[in-house]
Amino acid sequence: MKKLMNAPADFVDEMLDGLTAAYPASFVRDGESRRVIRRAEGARQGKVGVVSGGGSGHLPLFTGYVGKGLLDSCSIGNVFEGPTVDSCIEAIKLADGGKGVLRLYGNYGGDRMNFDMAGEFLEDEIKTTTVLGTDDIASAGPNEMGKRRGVAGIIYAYKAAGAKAEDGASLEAVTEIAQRTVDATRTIGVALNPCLVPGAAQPSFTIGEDEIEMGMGIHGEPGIWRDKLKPADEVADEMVKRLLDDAPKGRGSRVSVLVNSLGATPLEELLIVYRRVASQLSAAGTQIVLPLVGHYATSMEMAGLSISLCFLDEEIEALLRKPAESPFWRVA
Amino acid sequence: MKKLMNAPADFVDEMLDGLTAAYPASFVRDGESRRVIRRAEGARQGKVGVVSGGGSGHLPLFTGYVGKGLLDSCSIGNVFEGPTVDSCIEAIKLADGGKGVLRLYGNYGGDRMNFDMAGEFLEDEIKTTTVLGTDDIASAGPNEMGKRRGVAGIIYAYKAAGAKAEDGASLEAVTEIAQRTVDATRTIGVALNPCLVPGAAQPSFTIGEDEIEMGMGIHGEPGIWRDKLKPADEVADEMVKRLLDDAPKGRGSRVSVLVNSLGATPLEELLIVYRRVASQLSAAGTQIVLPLVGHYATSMEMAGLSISLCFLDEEIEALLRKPAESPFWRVA
Amino acid sequence: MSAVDLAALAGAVTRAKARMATLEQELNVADSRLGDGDTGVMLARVIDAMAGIDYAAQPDIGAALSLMARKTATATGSSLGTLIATGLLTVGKRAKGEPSIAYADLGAHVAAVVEAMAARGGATLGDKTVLDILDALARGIAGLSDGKAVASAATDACRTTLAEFRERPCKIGRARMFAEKSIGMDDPGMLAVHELVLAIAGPAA
Amino acid sequence: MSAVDLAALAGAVTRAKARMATLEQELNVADSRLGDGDTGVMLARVIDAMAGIDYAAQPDIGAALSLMARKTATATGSSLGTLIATGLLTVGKRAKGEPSIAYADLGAHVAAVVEAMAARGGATLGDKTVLDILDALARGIAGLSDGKAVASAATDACRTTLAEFRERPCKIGRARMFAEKSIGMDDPGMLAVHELVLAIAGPAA
Ligand SMILES: Nc1ncnc2c1ncn2[C@@H]1O[C@H](COP(=O)(O)OP(=O)(O)O)[C@@H](O)[C@H]1O
Ligand SMILES: Nc1ncnc2c1ncn2[C@@H]1O[C@H](COP(=O)(O)OP(=O)(O)O)[C@@H](O)[C@H]1O
Ligand SMILES: [Mg+2]
Ligand SMILES: [Mg+2]
Ligand SMILES: [Mg+2]
Ligand SMILES: [Mg+2]
Repeated sequence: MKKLMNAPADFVDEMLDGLTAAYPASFVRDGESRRVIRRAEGARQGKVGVVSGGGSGHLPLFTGYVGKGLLDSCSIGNVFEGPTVDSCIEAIKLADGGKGVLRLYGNYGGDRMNFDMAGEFLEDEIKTTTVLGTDDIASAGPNEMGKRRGVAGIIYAYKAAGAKAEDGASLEAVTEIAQRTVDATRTIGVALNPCLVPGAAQPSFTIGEDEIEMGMGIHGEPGIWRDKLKPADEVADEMVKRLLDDAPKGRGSRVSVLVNSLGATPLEELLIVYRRVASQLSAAGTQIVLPLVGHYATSMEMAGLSISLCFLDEEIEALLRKPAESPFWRVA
Repeated sequence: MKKLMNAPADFVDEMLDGLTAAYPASFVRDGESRRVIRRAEGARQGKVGVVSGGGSGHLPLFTGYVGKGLLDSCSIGNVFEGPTVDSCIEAIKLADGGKGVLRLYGNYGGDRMNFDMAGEFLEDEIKTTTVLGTDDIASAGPNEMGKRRGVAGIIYAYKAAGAKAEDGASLEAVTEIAQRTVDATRTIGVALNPCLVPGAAQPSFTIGEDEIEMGMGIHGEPGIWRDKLKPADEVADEMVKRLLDDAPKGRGSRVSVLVNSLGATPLEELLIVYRRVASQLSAAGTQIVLPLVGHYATSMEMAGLSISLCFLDEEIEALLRKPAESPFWRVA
Repeated sequence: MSAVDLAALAGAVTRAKARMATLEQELNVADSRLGDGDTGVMLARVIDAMAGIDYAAQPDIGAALSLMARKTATATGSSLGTLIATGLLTVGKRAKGEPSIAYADLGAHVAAVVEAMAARGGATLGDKTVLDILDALARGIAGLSDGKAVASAATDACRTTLAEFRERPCKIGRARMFAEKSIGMDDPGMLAVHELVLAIAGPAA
Repeated sequence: MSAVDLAALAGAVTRAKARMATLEQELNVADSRLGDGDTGVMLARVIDAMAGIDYAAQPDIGAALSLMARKTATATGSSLGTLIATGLLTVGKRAKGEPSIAYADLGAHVAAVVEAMAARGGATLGDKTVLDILDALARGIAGLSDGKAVASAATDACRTTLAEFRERPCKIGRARMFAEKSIGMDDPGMLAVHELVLAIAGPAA
């Protein structure tokens, strides 16, 4: 596993320097910790702030979704580690427009503890709420939804909450739609090859030259099964079935689909899988709107992909269609 | 090397089915060969057509740049093979709006022969011109510019020619700006790991676990040197130096930069390299406008990246800034 | 010696840092079986940051521990790192202004750490986390005031608890889905405490 | 037998297809040294397509060759494949309506193929491509009308030319930058012709 990088300890800071150099009109690096990215134009007074954060190594997640109609700011941890409490405090402050701030991030221990502490530090200053991304159906059973990890599907909650906040909604309303969108979203991933945390001696897992692992987490957390590589259609069918079997009660027939590369898996393969997902969903009487195919939430050079379904209600669909503007996700 | 695919022989067709399923508003698959992608809205009467084509395995290149302000249609070959003559004929016909068609594609033997033949077949029907992408400075010396291979930098010519055609310019003027943009563009790549052509028993090249190859082509054509992996800054410095040393005579001080993943190399590494490229260019008195960082021209799961510089004149810069609309490159 | 003073604290950090040379990889391997494989990388970085502190220059043991907490919190936002920061801050506050911590009080301090960590992380005893081994440690050394006795009670408590929990399923965090698969494996956080306590207390025991 | 008829053509394709079982990989390896490593994959596919033709059902040898050209052009747009299609179409047109091609005329047909390929691909003799080996072949068999003589002249010409050009640099295509590095290596297109001529003419020689 080779990386084009300099000193491993500089990986995250140099990546952030590159991000702001490439997109100066979108992103500003801020905070004493230097581990916050916020919108170039700053927080808008009178708007609810939407903040996320998490470990590095998942670009465009999380930082890349700072932008109009999406996030206001984002705290950034080391590769695959939660953001520090200082960076969380700074991200919340930088997102504050006087109407409160929603903390919207993936359900991981470190992230949760640090965002919680940040909220406690700021409780006299800024009203905050929390919604956790919990879309990974492979990480806990349906009876323990709240314990599921957050993966690629969180971007639907970014989009819905971001659009709602842009509309001038209250913190309660923004929080409610974020939670509703998380509740309506399901993701499952399949991994083909591991990635290497910069500086680590070995990849976080090993896998045979002809094996895949269903349900593996975005940091290489163990999945549901490991077996020989199968045809793409067979893999896609199983993933769709698992997602539909886990669908929220009383769901409608409209979904958005995200077929997301974990990093090394190329667009050709994503499209081959998307084609099958689309035909399976349509066979199941489900209508796809606003599909997304590409690199939306990665694990550096990990090979594999994830499929997310966001089961739409009228409001979520309308919010997903509203304008959003980041270099990595644009809705016109 | 593992791939999520079905039968290797179906790789390209299933990929194209996925492409049109995911982006029905942008792409239509057409032609008896079924190997043409054209704009959903069809050719515009009275507009010069801009056609490209090439082997599969480079998405978003070439097909993904069909769209308003870019290409009108694209013929698609098997993985890493030129498009067939039939698909080239069909692509040209489908781009024809009565004002002639520019054939704009990479300088590879098979592509050239087939586009040439297609032009000959159609010579009584449609006026065609040819501009070849020849931006890869590692593929031939400056004394043999015309023999260089075409790689990622061709997208600048797509953009300039596409915008010019959209403006209602003549075939001659569109051809001229395409050639001028090619002449102003330089690319060099570095490869870390190979890719596998679907169905092939082995990757097209092998490389040591700690080696990189400078100047390697997008199909694995041999490069300039192979050596131990070096720090990203050192690699970037050499690439920038080679590009600047090869810069067109009388160039201006404004450039657009494209830092492009060959496939598996993640955005984090692209940004680390971009950061260094930007600082080196600025130290060389060059101003970057309209930078691009991401997956623009890949070789499936090949690891590595390429850097392209497009040396701008006033007209090229103005054309790059005009609107363009494809799922993979949008300028508003 | 009947108390942990600044010099003893510095010595403990030095021994922990030396142990990390090989422990880093062992913890990564343990975490990659159950989690994301980074416990060692993170802990090595945290202990490096602690080793950078000039302990002799600190006004008191409480201040030193609070500074260690601060350094930890700046170095990482990982679960274990954040819990360590929480624990250090807890004892730092309890020992504020004191020149040292008497061995006899150590057990109570560790019990307070367990409580603070449980409140912060939401886990409970029995979940197979650092909490369980720290809880056993607190109980094992409670009230002991002799250095050798503390050291041997500490290592005994860690050894027994690690072995006991090895045969139990993980109940929190990333290994949750695989509760049964986790049987027979050490929790990386518990393993870290076990190894570091042995490295620090070993010479004294 | 003094001519190539439909049955002989079918037989030649069958022998070529059999040879591809192992030649495919050999050509890929040769091409990966100088180019993009796909000569074998492509050629195997093309010859497969040719093997799918019902030769006995074709009206004449010219029609059969033109159909082979068409199948090739539909199967690939690669350099070599396109040149093969060009060559087949050239002979197909020249032999239009004929039941067979006399051995005595074969050399002239191959010479016409070389000319057509050079015009299409822009390479010249001496560049170390298929052109050079086909040119030598055309000259070697020119005027010979005996089957055995044709076969042995063909294999001789191919052998000598491959060996001779091995020591020369590539002048076109993807190996251009590495002209000197290509010394000592076989051009994959030449190698393909060499091996297939041996496979087809071998039994006759
Ligand atoms: N909520 C929690 N409560 C108590 N201990 C925890 C908790 N979460 C994690 N741990 C401990 O931390 C260890 C994992 O640490 P580490 O690998 O650094 O964290 P991360 O999960 O952020 O990668 C586990 O083995 C466990 O002992
Ligand atoms: N312009 C040309 N003229 C003559 N022969 C050529 C030309 N281009 C390629 N060839 C032949 O084709 C071979 C390469 O074929 P192949 O690998 O199928 O093509 P590609 O370069 O499209 O991958 C070369 O070894 C050479 O003999
Ligand atoms: Mg972690
Ligand atoms: Mg090729
Ligand atoms: Mg971990
Ligand atoms: Mg080739």
